Amino acid sequence: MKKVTIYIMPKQGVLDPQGKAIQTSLNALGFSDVEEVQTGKLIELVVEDHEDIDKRVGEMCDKLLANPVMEDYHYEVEEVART
Amino acid sequence: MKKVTIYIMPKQGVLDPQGKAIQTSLNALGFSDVEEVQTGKLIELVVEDHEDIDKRVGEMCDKLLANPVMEDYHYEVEEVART
Amino acid sequence: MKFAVIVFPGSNCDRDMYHAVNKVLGMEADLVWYDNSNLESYDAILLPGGFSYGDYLRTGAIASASDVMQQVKAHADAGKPVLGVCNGFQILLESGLLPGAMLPNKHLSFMCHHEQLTVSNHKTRFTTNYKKGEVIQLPIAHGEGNYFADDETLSELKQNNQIVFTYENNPNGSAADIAGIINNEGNVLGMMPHPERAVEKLLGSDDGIKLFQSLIENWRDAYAVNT
Amino acid sequence: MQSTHEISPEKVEQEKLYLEMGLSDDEFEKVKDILKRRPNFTETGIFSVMWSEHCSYKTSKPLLRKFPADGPNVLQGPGEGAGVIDIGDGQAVVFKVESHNHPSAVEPYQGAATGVGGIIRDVFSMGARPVALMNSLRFGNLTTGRTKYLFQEVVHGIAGYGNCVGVPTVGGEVQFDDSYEENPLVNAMCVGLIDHADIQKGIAAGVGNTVIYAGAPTGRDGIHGATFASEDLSDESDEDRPSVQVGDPFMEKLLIEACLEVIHSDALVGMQDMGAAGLTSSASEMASKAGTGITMNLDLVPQREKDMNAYELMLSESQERMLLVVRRGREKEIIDVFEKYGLQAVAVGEVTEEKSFLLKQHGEIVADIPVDSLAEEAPVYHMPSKEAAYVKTFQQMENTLPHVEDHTAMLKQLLQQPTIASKESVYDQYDSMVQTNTVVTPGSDSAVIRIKGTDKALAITTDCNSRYIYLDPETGGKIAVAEAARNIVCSGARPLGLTDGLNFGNPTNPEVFWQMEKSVEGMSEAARLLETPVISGNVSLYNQSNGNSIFPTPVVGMTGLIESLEHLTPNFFQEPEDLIYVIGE
Ligand SMILES: Nc1ncnc2c1ncn2[C@@H]1O[C@H](COP(=O)(O)OP(=O)(O)O)[C@@H](O)[C@H]1O
Repeated sequence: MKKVTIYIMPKQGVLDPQGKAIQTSLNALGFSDVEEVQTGKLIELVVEDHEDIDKRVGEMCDKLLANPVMEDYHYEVEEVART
Repeated sequence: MKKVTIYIMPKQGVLDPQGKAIQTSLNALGFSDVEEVQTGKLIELVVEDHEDIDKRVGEMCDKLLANPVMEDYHYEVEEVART
Repeated sequence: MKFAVIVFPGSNCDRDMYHAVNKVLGMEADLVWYDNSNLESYDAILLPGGFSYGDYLRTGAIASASDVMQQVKAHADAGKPVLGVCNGFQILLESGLLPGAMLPNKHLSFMCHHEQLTVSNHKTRFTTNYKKGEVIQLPIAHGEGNYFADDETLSELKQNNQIVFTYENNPNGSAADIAGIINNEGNVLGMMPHPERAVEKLLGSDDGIKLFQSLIENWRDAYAVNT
Repeated sequence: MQSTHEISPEKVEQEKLYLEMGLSDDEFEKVKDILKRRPNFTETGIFSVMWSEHCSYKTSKPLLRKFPADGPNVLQGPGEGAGVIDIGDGQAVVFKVESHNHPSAVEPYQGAATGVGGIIRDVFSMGARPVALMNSLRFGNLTTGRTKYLFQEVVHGIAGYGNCVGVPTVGGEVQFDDSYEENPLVNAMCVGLIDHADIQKGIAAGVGNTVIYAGAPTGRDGIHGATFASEDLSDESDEDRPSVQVGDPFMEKLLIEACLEVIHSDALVGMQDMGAAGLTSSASEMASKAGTGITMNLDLVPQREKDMNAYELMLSESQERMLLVVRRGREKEIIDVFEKYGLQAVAVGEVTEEKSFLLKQHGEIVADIPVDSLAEEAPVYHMPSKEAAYVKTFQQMENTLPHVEDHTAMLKQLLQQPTIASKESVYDQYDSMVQTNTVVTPGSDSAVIRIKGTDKALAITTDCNSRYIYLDPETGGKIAVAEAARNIVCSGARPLGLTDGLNFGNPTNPEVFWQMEKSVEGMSEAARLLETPVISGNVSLYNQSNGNSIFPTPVVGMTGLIESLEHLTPNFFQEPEDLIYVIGE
């Protein structure tokens, strides 16, 4: 089995209202040195082992998990024991 | 300057309806070997350098960024050049 | 004219859309469950609002990946009309039938109230019954209606007159105050405000009725000789 | 969660583990009398949730009997998921209020969201389509970060759930007062519409019929939630936190559609939602009401997590689950409907003649309890009652009239009070228009929704001025009912009936019990006079921390019928130069 971790972040130049709101709250809570906040998504998959796992994960991201208009992604694959 | 990346995932046993919906959809799209999906949040901060940066990030997570009732988090800190 | 209202798991304005088209406008219409649909016999497809698949992942994303959207694409490619409202608009964006993407409202909260809109293009088949630049009032009800597109796409939209509705007082941060856009071919319209909620004066506004009437009359002119 | 396989009945008794679960020494003795043996761990858990205030109303039952529950139009009074009142033309209105106070104090978003989910299930489990939601909220004053957070997240949670399931939230109330600082109140009301022919009951009738579990799989959510909901909220509740349950409004929306489809099948015998105490309360109540027994094989219950034991399965509060009783041999028809909506539905048991609650797991009997001892025969307590001391003090105070110099300034100051100020920032977050029936949206005395296909409409309101009730519970109770009725009448409707949400402190405190008793008496008298029967309700006690109780807060939710849309009366001025009348004393 493989565990795939996918990191999805807004593209450069795309507004991130949530990041903005978090920054404002952190600043208000006294963390005034926080200068920039960006929020994204983390998706963890457990999949069968597969020769071309990289290609398949890329497909999953392009078809569903990330929206190319506003998001970039990258991912990591690691071995996990079958539970 | 430091860049902090915070990874937030639902606690063990907490329902993740989003993960379930994504899994069903991936399976329907032909990725039938996807056995488990969990979704979480990714937050990137840029902060001033600080001696006790670890402590401060821990505080930010506990006070605002993560919900201790339902979420676990960990984070990484790396050096970045001031832009 | 026969309408299909596509019902996805989690759609919740499907009955409202059906009520507007069938009961108020008197058109033939079916609620079509996404999974057993054959859309060939329909003249127009309506993608209603709601929270398809709980809005999980991204609004409209999971619905856009379902099989029925292939049929909706084929229908659109054949030049037949498609209207997506609210979540339906989000699905059209996610499936690439319309350009751009939807972000959370700038203040992050869901909002529900009436908004003033300008009809910026009254020459589409959905808007001929409105006057040029007419200001109308339609309800909005969404948490992610903050329309985003890159500059190039935005200038194309403007150049081709694809921006059909704009907000008078932009409530959600949408680029160029966009409330609704149409594809370049002029047969696929997506909009965040709810025309189907504004077809009876009793509920506060009937400004949405002209949209459906435009669609019906233009279809009659083009396809039906005698009705 | 500690593994419970090994905990023996002896240990439960010797180490008094039942106390932690919420059973008193006396109650444990009573359990032993009933079973004629020691209960095992699972059985002890089952008794403890069923005999908790939340499920058994053990201290409030004697008071609830005072409410007038009958009327010529009442089709279903208290006792089922929700009450039902006839509105003519073969239609009826179904409604109930429910509290989710303690869960909302611990995790405000999910606590409020699952509160909305629960009350919606109560309504559609009767066979009704949910057509409107209301909510009645109380918080401390908006001066601390925590209160602001609670307020914001509760509202987000209500919006997040209600908007997604597609039931319009058409109104409510918010009050801010220091007494709610530690104990915010989150009460939600749902109103449904039904044709008489579709009215369902939560009964397990017909020996041999099949028990079907439908909806979300069971996880370890909210284990002990039902007893937790009846405990004094102290700092320790932080440790109960992992028991918080998460709502899935998407699944609920599918459940609504599936359940409203199966009610048209004569294969369906009964249906109930799994509320607090989940599988335990739904199954045992359905059997007890039908005068039957029930047996279930827990191995068949859909499970989200591995290695769940019987105790966990029976006490889990996982959301979005329903229990159905279906005619034997007709299971497939019902299961197919759920599967169309992508929902799991599984036969897990059978209705039995012997009136016992019999559970098996891994081939062994894990619980065997006389079913009536859990529901109808749960203990009832008559608590001592004593007039609250503060009342005397207040009554001895002299009447004073406030002296106002600058009326404009005073008016402005009043309008700035959060309790009085516009609640637009709250209700703007609610989809108040979905279903296209909302004629009067939030911001008016009552919300009004029209009934499609008729000329009729329903008016809905929630009211409770807890300050009045604190000062004089009996008069305050009358005022709450009268205010609700006035709001209904103002919109052009005739009041039909009411539902109540009784939120109080610790009932073992005689002064708190007195507040309950007197306000119920006041409400009952007003309800009788105004001919608005009390057809459903909810009780939330132990709303206190560090010895301080909330203001007594018996929320009144009322509906009324507008017989013709012509009678609709707006509550704002229509034309310049119209005359203004003041009516009343
Ligand atoms: N929690 C809430 N949810 C929805 N609507 C609300 C809520 N609180 C208040 N409202 C709406 O705001 C309006 C004013 O409420 P409130 O200040 O309590 O006034 P009133 O005393 O007239 O009931 C009412 O129409 C009510 O329905």
